[in-house]
Amino acid sequence: MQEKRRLLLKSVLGFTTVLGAVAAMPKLAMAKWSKAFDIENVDGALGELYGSNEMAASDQIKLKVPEIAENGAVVPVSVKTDLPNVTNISILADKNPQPLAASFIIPEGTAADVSIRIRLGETQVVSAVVESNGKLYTTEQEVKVTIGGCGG
Amino acid sequence: MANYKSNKLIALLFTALFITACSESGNDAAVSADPEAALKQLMHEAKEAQAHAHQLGFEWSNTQSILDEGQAAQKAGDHAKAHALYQEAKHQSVLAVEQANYANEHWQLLVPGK
Amino acid sequence: MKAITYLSLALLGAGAFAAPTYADPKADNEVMHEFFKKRFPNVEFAEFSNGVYAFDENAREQWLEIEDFPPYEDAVEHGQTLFETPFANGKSYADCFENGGLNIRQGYPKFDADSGQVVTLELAINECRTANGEEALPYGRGDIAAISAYMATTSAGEIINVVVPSDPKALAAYEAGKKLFYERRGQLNMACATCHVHSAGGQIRADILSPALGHTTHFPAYRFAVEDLVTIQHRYAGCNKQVRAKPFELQSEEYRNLEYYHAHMSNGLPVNGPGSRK
Amino acid sequence: MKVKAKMKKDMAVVKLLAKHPMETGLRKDKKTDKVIPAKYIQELICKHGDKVVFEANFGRAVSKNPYVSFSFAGAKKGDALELSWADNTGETLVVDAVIK
Repeated sequence: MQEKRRLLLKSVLGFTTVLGAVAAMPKLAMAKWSKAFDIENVDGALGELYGSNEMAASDQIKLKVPEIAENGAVVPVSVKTDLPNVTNISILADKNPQPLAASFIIPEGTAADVSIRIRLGETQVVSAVVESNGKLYTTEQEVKVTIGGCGG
Repeated sequence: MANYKSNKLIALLFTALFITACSESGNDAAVSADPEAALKQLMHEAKEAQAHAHQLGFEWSNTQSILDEGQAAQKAGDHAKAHALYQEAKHQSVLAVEQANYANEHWQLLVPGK
Repeated sequence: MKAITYLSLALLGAGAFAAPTYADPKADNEVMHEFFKKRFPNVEFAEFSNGVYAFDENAREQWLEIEDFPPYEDAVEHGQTLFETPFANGKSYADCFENGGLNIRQGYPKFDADSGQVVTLELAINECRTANGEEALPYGRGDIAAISAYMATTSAGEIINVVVPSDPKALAAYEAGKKLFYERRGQLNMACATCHVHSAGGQIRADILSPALGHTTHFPAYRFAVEDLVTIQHRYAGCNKQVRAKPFELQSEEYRNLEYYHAHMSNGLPVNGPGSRK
Repeated sequence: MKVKAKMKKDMAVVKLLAKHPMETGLRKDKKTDKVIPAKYIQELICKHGDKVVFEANFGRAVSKNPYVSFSFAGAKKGDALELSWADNTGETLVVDAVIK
């Protein structure tokens, strides 16, 4: 996690840096299905998708995932945010073979509030990345995936 | 709640192991005399025990695959392996029959009381 | 009192029975329900229909989210289509069942006095087919589970009332099912009751064990492990394999009797099938 | 694809379940031991009239029979929606739905 997130700027100080760094318009506006879904690490996928992987942690993103997945094949994930002018929401799972699970394009008038069900192969960190006013914000939570047993 | 059975269970397992140990030594002697015939006999015994367990509704789910493996080994000429597998299959079925007898007499022990 | 009545009936009824049966299904349920109420003091009785989701908050939340748009909706619709499509002879399932097959799930399995056998809903569906010149469907999953699931939805919320009549054969079937439920079998030497009575609410590897009370209310169930709707007997076979016991045939007398006992135990609980489960 | 769309205050809430295997291309067939080729939805689009109100791009980690929910403003009861998906093999599906 540590090294994958080396570009993740968590402080307010970092936040100002991000403003400058992501000034360039993200590629996404024109993108259809992105090659980012094939990339096998978080940084690379974000770079491919947004043209940048510099993000600020935000407590204004509500990422709803279970602490312990009842079933790794079907894990409900919801992302909701009050950040302004949201244009894109992505969901990543850092230890899946390809971390980028889904990416939603949010046009004006559509709520920054989406739900989906994803697969998690093992215990890992699920993160939501929100593009707001052209900048990237993120929040994350670990989801425990237990394998084995009999189905209860 | 669960302890009342463990002693009996252990006794059951030991009995079964003892039976197996005895029959094993018997078969070993036979192996040296006429390996083919002894193997055939052991397979026959294993299948009979399996049929008995099955008839009681207590066959174990992996017995058949152990027998199949044994037959494959026999076909490939690996008599030692075939012998071990037949022995294992027979052993399982002997335990399964014991289990059936035990269940028949003592199943009510698991019924919650008032 | 009742026990004595049953006993004398059993004795009267049969030279065929070597040993008299002592079953008193009603008393069994009183004991069983008390057992589970004591074990799960915070679970409302009707909530037992929801299995582990009655007491595992974390799992319940995810489950409710899934149930909000459940993965089995398609299958239930498919079941309805099958149910409503007439057979080649012009008749349909509705002709085989009381009340046109609707709102009857809560009474199954039933004891059929003529054959002296327990009739599960899936067996009745296939008997209806063969009586009308159609081929029987394979048991366990697929169309039979879809039809059964659709029929269950027409009984949603109805209170389960499986009847064991005072017929020695019915009592014998019930008793045989009960025995099967408590017999330890397989390489792991476990009975149904080992996990789902005495360890209910406990953990087996990564899973929380569901109480036997309420098991049958939500079947056929959509199992994520199978990614399909399955009947309760498909689950029995799965459980048997998990303790490394060779399963009985689906709809064998053994499993029908087991289902009879198992379903009767949930008398008083609401039907809520199909439900999604691990 | 099953779609449930209904008005909740001034937002149209859309929930959908697409019937799709979402094969990752990483799974082996247990019987043949051969890799099952990848087949998964890549794009899912919802249009309200001519306007695209939602677009989702999926990777292989989206569950079998994908479920998505979202909501948007500017619609009313009785409006038509057009939902479509396209998968990596070029297969597509378009369905219509009405907001309730």
